[in-house]
Parts: sequence; C-alpha cells; structure tokens
Amino acid sequence: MKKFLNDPEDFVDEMLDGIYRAHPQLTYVAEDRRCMVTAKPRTGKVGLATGGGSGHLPLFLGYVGEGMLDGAAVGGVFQSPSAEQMYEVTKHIDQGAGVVYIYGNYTGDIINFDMAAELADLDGIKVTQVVGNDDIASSIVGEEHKRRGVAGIFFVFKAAGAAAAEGLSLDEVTRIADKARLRTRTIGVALSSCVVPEIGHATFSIGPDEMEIGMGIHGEPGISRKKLAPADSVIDEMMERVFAEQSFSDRDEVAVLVNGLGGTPKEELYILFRRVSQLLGVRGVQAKHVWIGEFATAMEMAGASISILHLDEELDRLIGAPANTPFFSHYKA
Amino acid sequence: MKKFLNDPEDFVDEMLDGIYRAHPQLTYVAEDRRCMVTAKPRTGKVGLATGGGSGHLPLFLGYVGEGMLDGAAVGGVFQSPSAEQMYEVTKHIDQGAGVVYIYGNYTGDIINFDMAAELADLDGIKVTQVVGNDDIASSIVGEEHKRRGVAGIFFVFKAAGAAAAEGLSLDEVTRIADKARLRTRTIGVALSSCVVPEIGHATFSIGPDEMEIGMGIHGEPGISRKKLAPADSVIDEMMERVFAEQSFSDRDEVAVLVNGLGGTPKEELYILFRRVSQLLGVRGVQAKHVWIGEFATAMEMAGASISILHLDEELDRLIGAPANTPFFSHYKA
Amino acid sequence: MDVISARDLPGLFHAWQTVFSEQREFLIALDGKVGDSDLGITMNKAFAAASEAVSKEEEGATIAKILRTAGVIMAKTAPSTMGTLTATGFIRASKALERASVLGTKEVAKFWRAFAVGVADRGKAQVGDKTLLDVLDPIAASLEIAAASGEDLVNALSAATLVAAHALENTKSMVAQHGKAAAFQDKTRGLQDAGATVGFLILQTMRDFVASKTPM
Amino acid sequence: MDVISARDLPGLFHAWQTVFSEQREFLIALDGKVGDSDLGITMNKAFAAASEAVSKEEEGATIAKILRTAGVIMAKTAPSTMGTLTATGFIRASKALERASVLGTKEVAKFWRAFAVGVADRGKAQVGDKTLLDVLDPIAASLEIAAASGEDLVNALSAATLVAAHALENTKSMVAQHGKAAAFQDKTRGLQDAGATVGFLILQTMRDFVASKTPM
Ligand SMILES: Nc1ncnc2c1ncn2[C@@H]1O[C@H](COP(=O)(O)OP(=O)(O)O)[C@@H](O)[C@H]1O
Ligand SMILES: Nc1ncnc2c1ncn2[C@@H]1O[C@H](COP(=O)(O)OP(=O)(O)O)[C@@H](O)[C@H]1O
Ligand SMILES: [Mg+2]
Ligand SMILES: [Mg+2]
Ligand SMILES: [Mg+2]
Ligand SMILES: [Mg+2]
Repeated sequence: MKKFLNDPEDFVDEMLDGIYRAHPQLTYVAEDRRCMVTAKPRTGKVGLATGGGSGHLPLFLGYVGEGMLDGAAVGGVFQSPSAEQMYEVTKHIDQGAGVVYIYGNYTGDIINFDMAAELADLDGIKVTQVVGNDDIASSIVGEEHKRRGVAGIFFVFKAAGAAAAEGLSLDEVTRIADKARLRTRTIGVALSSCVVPEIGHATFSIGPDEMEIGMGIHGEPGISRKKLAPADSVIDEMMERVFAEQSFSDRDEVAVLVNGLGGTPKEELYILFRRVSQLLGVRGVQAKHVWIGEFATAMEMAGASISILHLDEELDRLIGAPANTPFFSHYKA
Repeated sequence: MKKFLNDPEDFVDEMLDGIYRAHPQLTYVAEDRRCMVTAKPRTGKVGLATGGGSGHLPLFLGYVGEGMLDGAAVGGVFQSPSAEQMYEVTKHIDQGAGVVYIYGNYTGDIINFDMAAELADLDGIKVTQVVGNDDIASSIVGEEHKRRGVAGIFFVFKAAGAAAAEGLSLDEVTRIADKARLRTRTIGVALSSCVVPEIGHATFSIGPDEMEIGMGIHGEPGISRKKLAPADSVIDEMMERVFAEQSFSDRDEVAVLVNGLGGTPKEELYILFRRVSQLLGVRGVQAKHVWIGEFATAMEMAGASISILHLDEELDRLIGAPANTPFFSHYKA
Repeated sequence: MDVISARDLPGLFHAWQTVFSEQREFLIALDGKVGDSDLGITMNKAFAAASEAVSKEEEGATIAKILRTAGVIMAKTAPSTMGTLTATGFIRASKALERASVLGTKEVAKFWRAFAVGVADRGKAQVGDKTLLDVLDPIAASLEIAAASGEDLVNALSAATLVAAHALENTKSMVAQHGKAAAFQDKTRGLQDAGATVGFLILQTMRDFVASKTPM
Repeated sequence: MDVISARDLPGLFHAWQTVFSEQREFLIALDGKVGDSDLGITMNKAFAAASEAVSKEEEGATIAKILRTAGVIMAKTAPSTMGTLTATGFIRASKALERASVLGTKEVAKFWRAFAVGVADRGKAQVGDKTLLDVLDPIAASLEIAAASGEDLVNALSAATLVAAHALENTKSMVAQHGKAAAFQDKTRGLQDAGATVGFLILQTMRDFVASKTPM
C-alpha cells in the first residue's frame, strides 16, 4: 500500500482536519467534523445537503460553497455517514425554506438519509430527496432505479445549487435537481484498482493490459472486461451506450464532464475529451459547458468517466452560473 | 503501460486538440498548436510567457488566462519546446510593453529560451527571464543556481501574473517575479514512477514500500530513498529542510502549495497539509493562502511536493488577486 | 439458563463482539467477492461499540433500554448498509420488548420478528432477494413455532440455528437484488449472502451463549 | 574520397540517420541511467528529419545551405538539450563554411571547431564538465593539427575518431555538472556521458562514410 497515511483509522478525520485548516469557508456542527456546513449560510435559501462515503474527493463535501451545496455528511471510506450526522447537517442548514438531499443511489446511503429525513420531519423541517443514478453501466434501461450514482451528480449539484442561489422554492429546486438527474448519463472505465486504507490491499485485481468498462467507483463490476484498446475506440464504445439512451437532435446542447478516477493524468483525460467532442460534432451536438479533471474519484484508481447532461434553456442558465467552493470554482463566462 | 492513448507519438498533439476544443479562451499562433496564447490579449500589458515539457498538467500551459500568463510554448513529454515556438509565442503576446519568460531551470529549456530571446531582441522586443529553481532537494545552499524548477513556479506565475494585470512595467513585473522566485522553496517526495508514452515503461523503479525524498518531476534522483514512513514523519523530515532555509519570525505569513504529482489522491494531500499546518502553527507562522491539489504533475507519479512562499505585503496582495484560467480559478476572498 | 435476563445481556454482547472480531477477515473476504469488502470492518466496529456501551449501562437498566443503547451506538458507529440494518433491528427489538423483564422463548421470538420487520421496513427488500432478510424471516418463524409449542429457550434457539443454517445455504441459489452485490448479478449465484451470514452468526452466538450457561 | 562535396552530403546525412536509428535503444538506456531516457528518441528524430530535409535540397545547394537546413530542422524537431546543441553545431558549421565548395581536412576541422564553439556558447559548459564538449574540443583540436600537417581526409578523420574514443572514455571519470545528469552527482562517475557518445557517433559515422568511399 503506497499511501501517505498515519493510522489508517484516522484517515478520514485527519483529512477533514486538513480541509478545515485549509478552507475557513467550511465549518462543522454537533462537534463532529463529519457534519460539514458552509460557514456563510444565506437566510431564506433552500438548503442543499449531500453525503456519502469518503475516498471520492472532491465528491461529496468538495461542493459545499457558494452557488453549490450548504452541507455534507461525511462517511468513512466508501461508507455512508450516519443518519444522525445527516440529521445534524439538516437542522443546521435549514433556513426555513426546507432542505434537498442529493446523494448517490447506494443502499447504505438511502437507508441513512431516509432515517435522517424522518428525524427532520419530526422537527417540522421539509426535506425532499433526489437520488443520483446516472451510471448507465450499472443496470439496463427500464431498471434505472437500480443504477448507481457516480460523477454525473456534479451536474445535479450544480443545477440545484444555482437554482437555490437564485432564491427558488423547495419544490422548484427539487424539480430542477430531478430534471438534471434525469437528463444525465455517465459511463466509466477503470484501468486499475484502489486501496481502502483500513483494508490495505487492492479492492479488486485487473490484468496489466486489461480495462473494465462500466466499473463502479467502489470497484463494482462493469459490463465488460477486455484488453485495453486505443483511447479513441474506448470512447467510441462508451459513447455508443450513451447515445443509445439520449436522443439528440442537430444543434442540441450538452454539458460534458470528463472525470478522472484518481490515477489517470489530465493529459489523458483531454485525449479522451477530444474523441467525445468529435463524436458529438458528428451529431451536430454542441458541448456548451465542458469540465475536465477530477470531480468524483475512487482514491487512486486509474480510469475515467464521461457524463453527458442534455441541456435545455433552464439547465443551460443554471449550469453556467457562477460557483465558488474550495474544490470547484466557476466564473460566469 | 496503463494509459488512454492512441499512437504514443500523437500524445501531445491530441492532448492539445482536446484542450483547444474544451477551452475556447485559448488559441494558438504560427499554425502550430504548440504555440499557445490567450484568445483575449490585453493591449499595453506586459506579456508573460512560459514553456516546458508536456506531462506536467496543469503546468505549464494550464496557467494561461486572466490574471496569470499570456502564452506557453508546449514541448513533447518532458522535453523543451523549440526556440522557434517560444519566439512565435513571444511575438504574438508582446503588446509593446515587453515579455517576461518564466520557466524551470532545465538545460534544454534554458538553451531554447535563450535562443528565442535573441530572436525577439532582433525584432526589438524586450525580453526578461526568470528561471524557477525552487527545488531545494536538487542542490545545496550556495549552489541554488543548479536547483531544478518544480511546483513553486506556480507562485511566480501567480505573483507576476497579478502584477502584469495591474499594469506594472516590464521591470516591475520582472522584479516581482524574481522576488517570488527567491522567496519560494519546494521539496517533494515520490512513491512511484511515471511512464513516458513514447518510452512505454516506468522511468525508474522504486520498491513497493519505498519513498524517495527530493525526487524530481522527471524522476531525477532525490536526497534519500528509504522505507515509506507515516505521513506526519515524512512531512516532518521534508519541512525541516524547508525551515532550515527560510527563517520565519512569529506572525510571518506564507502561501502554501501542497501539490500532488499525479497518482496520489487528494485525501492524502490534505493529510499532508494538516501536518504542514501544525508545524507552521508551532512557529507562529500563518498560512495566509493555501492551495491543495495538482498544480505540477509528473504524469501518474504517486507523490507530493510542498512549496512555501514567504510573503511580504506586496506578494500577499498579488498572490490573493483573482485569476481565471482553464485549469486554475481563484476568486478574491 | 431458561431465560436471558437484563443482567446477562452484557455477556451476550461481549460474545457477539468476540465472534465479529474473530470473523472480521472472513467477512471482509466474503463481502469482497461481490461487494466492497467493508462488512468485516463495520460489523466488528458495530459490536465492539455496542458491547462497550452496554457494559456501561446503569445497574437495573431494562432489556429494552440495553437493546436501544446497542442499536443507537451501532447506527452511529457503523452506518453501512448492514450496520444500519442491524442497528434498526436492535432498536425495533427494543420497542417490541418494552415491557419484557426477561427473554424466554416467547420474547426471543418477538425479538427476531421485530428485528426482521425492522430490516424489511428500512431496506425495502423482499424475501428471496438474497439479503439478511432471507435468514431473519425463517429464524423468526421458527422461533414463533417453538414459542407456540412451549419449547424451552436453548432448544428453540438450537432449532432456529439449524433453520438459519439451511436458510443461509439457500441464499446461494439466489441472485442479489440489492446493495453493491446487485451489480454482480448472476455472479452472485453460488455464493452465500454476506449479510445473511451476519444474521446467522448473530443467532448462532445467541444460541451458544445460552447453551453454554445451560446445564446439559 | 579526398573531399566531401555538397552532392555527397545527403548520403552522409543518410548514414547519420541510419546510425541514430540503430543506436536508439542504446542511447535511451544510456540517458536513462542518469537522465530522462529521451536521448535516443530525440537524436533519432533529429537526424531522420535532417536527412529527409537535406534529401529535398535543390540541385546545386551549397554546403553551407545544406548544413543550415539540417540545423534548422533539427532545432524544430528535437528541441531537447542535445537536439538544440546539435542543431546549433550544424548552424555554426554552416556559417563557418559559408564559402566552402568542398570539405577537405581543413574544412572539416573548421566544421568541428565551429560546432564545438557553438555548443560551448549555447550550453555554457566548460571542458571537463562531462558533456558533449569533452569530445568536441579534442576532435576539433586533432583535426586542426591534421590540417596543419596536410593529412588527407580519411586519415585525419580516423585519427580524430581515435582521439574521440579516448575522450569519450575519459568522460567516465568526470562528474556531471549540467543537465539532468548533474542531479546524480557522484553516481555519474564511471558512466560515459550520453551527449559525448552522440558526439563520438557523429564523427565516427563521418569517418566511416568517407572511408567507405575511399579506395584502400
Ligand atoms: N435493501 C436491503 N435490505 C436488506 N438487506 C440488504 C439490503 N441491501 C443489502 N443488504 C444486505 O447487506 C449486505 C451487505 O452489507 P454491507 O457490506 O454493509 O453493504 P454496503 O457495503 O453496500 O454498505 C448484503 O449482503 C445484504 O445481505
Ligand atoms: N550545458 C550543457 N552544455 C553542453 N552539453 C550539455 C549541457 N547540458 C547537458 N549537456 C549534454 O546533454 C546530454 C543530455 O542530453 P539530453 O538527453 O538531450 O538532455 P535533456 O533530456 O536534459 O534535455 C548530456 O549527456 C550532456 O552531454
Ligand atoms: Mg460499504
Ligand atoms: Mg529530456
Ligand atoms: Mg459492503
Ligand atoms: Mg535526456
């Protein structure tokens, strides 16, 4: 295990200590570092909370900040935070306008967010939930509710965050988050495993010349494992699956996220984007907003995912709106 | 070799194609993608150019943008761009106020930038040069001119970029760049090698439980290779060398850059920063500006570097100034 | 031991703690096959925390109070799927045994039924979906029958353990519908469900605990 | 072959191209020991591009013109340390041979002296710093002596090649002061300098080219 670590048990809490030391715009409640909230709450605004396992930085907590989220409950590596932690975050970020939970479709998280929502309900806090399920490799069409949430949740954060910043109501913000969710598709490919500090060895093994298309960000199996192909053909295969689910007309606009899983250099992500851009071009589809980098990782896993959000006018406005968090800044063009 | 690649020979040019497709605020001159310039030049401003080998994204070209640089000559992986490419960039970004070259202390780059400066001189373009040499592991005190330039050059870009954006003169911008250079120290540690696409195998080998303190971003040897120690003691050893060269008084302020070399997850960088912050705290030194992430990489190398810039009032202002490039955005606090 | 009293519970939790510490690597490996390898870690943490919390309960704490304490600390300490479901199970059992002063066969049947219903409510899985529920439901049914026929505690638990072992074996032929394992689809066939294994171990340990204190 | 004429140059460049294509892996390995492994790649590219460019020169191009073409394309194609220094060498040689119509011993001496001076100007290294210069300087000196004593071309080049081999061997005892190798300090002792090896190969190939066309 080649990691900068002290005691593996302290991994998450030391990471959080580092984050609070580096970013004074973040703070925590309930005397629990894992209950992260923005230090600059805005009265009357709909609150946006997320949560999930650690090991995916900048997911989840990295998007707490202006124009994005208000709080995040932070779990152990690849583990859900507790219902109580989510509830503490909820209580704190509710500014009277209600709270939207946006998180990924994993049983552990769902169970805990459900429990937290019940607790919040007892306090009279209105909570809605939008559960990201963008990973098209994780289940077939018609069984979308079984799909995992991966990097595409970034678009849901971005759209909902901008909507809340505009002062929209709980129902409106929820509607927009849900629309962004429904119009987003992601597919990933992994080249190597990751190591969970407390476990200390590779989560799965993969041959030195193999890739796995559709692998999940915790090492969940994908659609097909095969020999690593040239970058362009990898993208061709991945995008074919995306295009099979999103029907584009000429001049449609999309937002594109080329996300590195952790161990893949940015140079390669741009080589992948080049091909995505070519394929969109062939269909007359314009990549209106493009982000390339690490947005949802699996520790040091080598690999990448492509997320495509099919824009409409409303989403275009919200996705393009400014945002400023410790891990993500966007100037309005 | 576990890479998303087509023909390894096309690595740099396909990467650049991806970059231009993603970021319309960048363009190129001389019909050569490797001569990158900002698409939004500002009349009368001192031009800032950089250049160097590819494989270090976001270094070098990633800092071309508002409040930072105006152009970058892009070399092959770990190779200098040509004098001619630098000269083309220079001609284009000169707005009558002269051009500052800011690049790292590597023979190949120096030789080529010198040639480019001679060519520019024939055209009557005033050129000054500031050569980053922040890597304290690469030579002893007294032989600083032999030190390599690594991640700390980010601070030189940032300070000089802000100074040029303020409209300062060539001499002033050069003075500031040089001051930032002289007040910056970096030390790195590597845990694994990287792979140059055209070579196809690891640049160097390192045992599964070893680290090398002071290794360069092309795999140049460091000060000591030993068993990987707990994160805190790695930082203690590294920072001891930094503190030996920078004398701080209580209440001094610094900017800190915790830079991932490519393969190290952000989580671990924050664990490292935590310790840096503790050590600064003990000395009463305040980390006024903090950046943690990937700023100067060596492809997929696992490892990190710490850069410390000893601020004064002027540098504090310039380092904190806003910037917006495709790879780096900073909102003014 | 005819019944488990409130005063016996710390011992039982200690037995659970021991078992889940011993089974840590086994459960990591089992969850690793079609999951994310954390089950051994979280179950170990959950029962270690519960055992410690329970051992600190005041003299005279009721059975309900002790089970609740265990459930609440588990939910905090191990909020993974199984951690939260197990916590829910203990909390629901606590509610079902609000007025119980001892756990005889009838109360133990109530314990497991409440546990099973709690897991079903929270996880929304169906019997046959290859989860924990696939042992919880037969365990509860077996104990309910034993209670109705007046079986003593150790015999009732022994019979339920046999049923649970059988039910666990049955999970091998199922295909996972929930959690991380669901992604593995057909590859889950032939493997026993990790969560169901935990359910089995909780029961077996309870039986062994009672048996060890019962003169043959 | 008493002299190299402009018309012979494409053949010479072709010979260089062949040698640096054959020596690609060797030079990668050599540079890899105390450098960044790119030398084989860049030298191969540099001479392949030069050879191609030179082969397309117009009939009647002067020696100076051809050398200049080679240098300019090398600087573009292979802007690494050695690529740029080699390019500088050819461009300076071109300038020194502005009026030369053939390359006899005297002109070849001028070629190598200009090459050496160009490399020294550009790289700012001293003799003894374990660089290319440590073969260039002895080569130039040896050829100057041969020119002064009226030696014929093949003999002059043969003698210079022996001198260069010796000079290359001498670089083993030096400690690198420049480039990426400088970081390796004492570890560079015992290894022959990679750039000096290139210098030696350029000369040896020139000698072999002339020798192969000279009746014994
Ligand atoms: N919806 C559900 N209802 C009941 N049990 C479930 C459900 N989903 C998963 N499980 C059980 O949880 C076990 C996995 O637990 P755990 O490793 O904690 O999950 P995770 O790592 O995904 O949080 C499975 O073997 C299964 O028995
Ligand atoms: N300043 C210098 N002057 C002359 N030759 C140099 C200088 N620095 C390095 N060299 C030569 O360059 C060789 C390495 O070339 P190359 O691999 O192209 O360098 P890099 O990869 O660092 O650009 C060395 O072996 C040495 O002979
Ligand atoms: Mg888990
Ligand atoms: Mg090189
Ligand atoms: Mg699990
Ligand atoms: Mg080299």
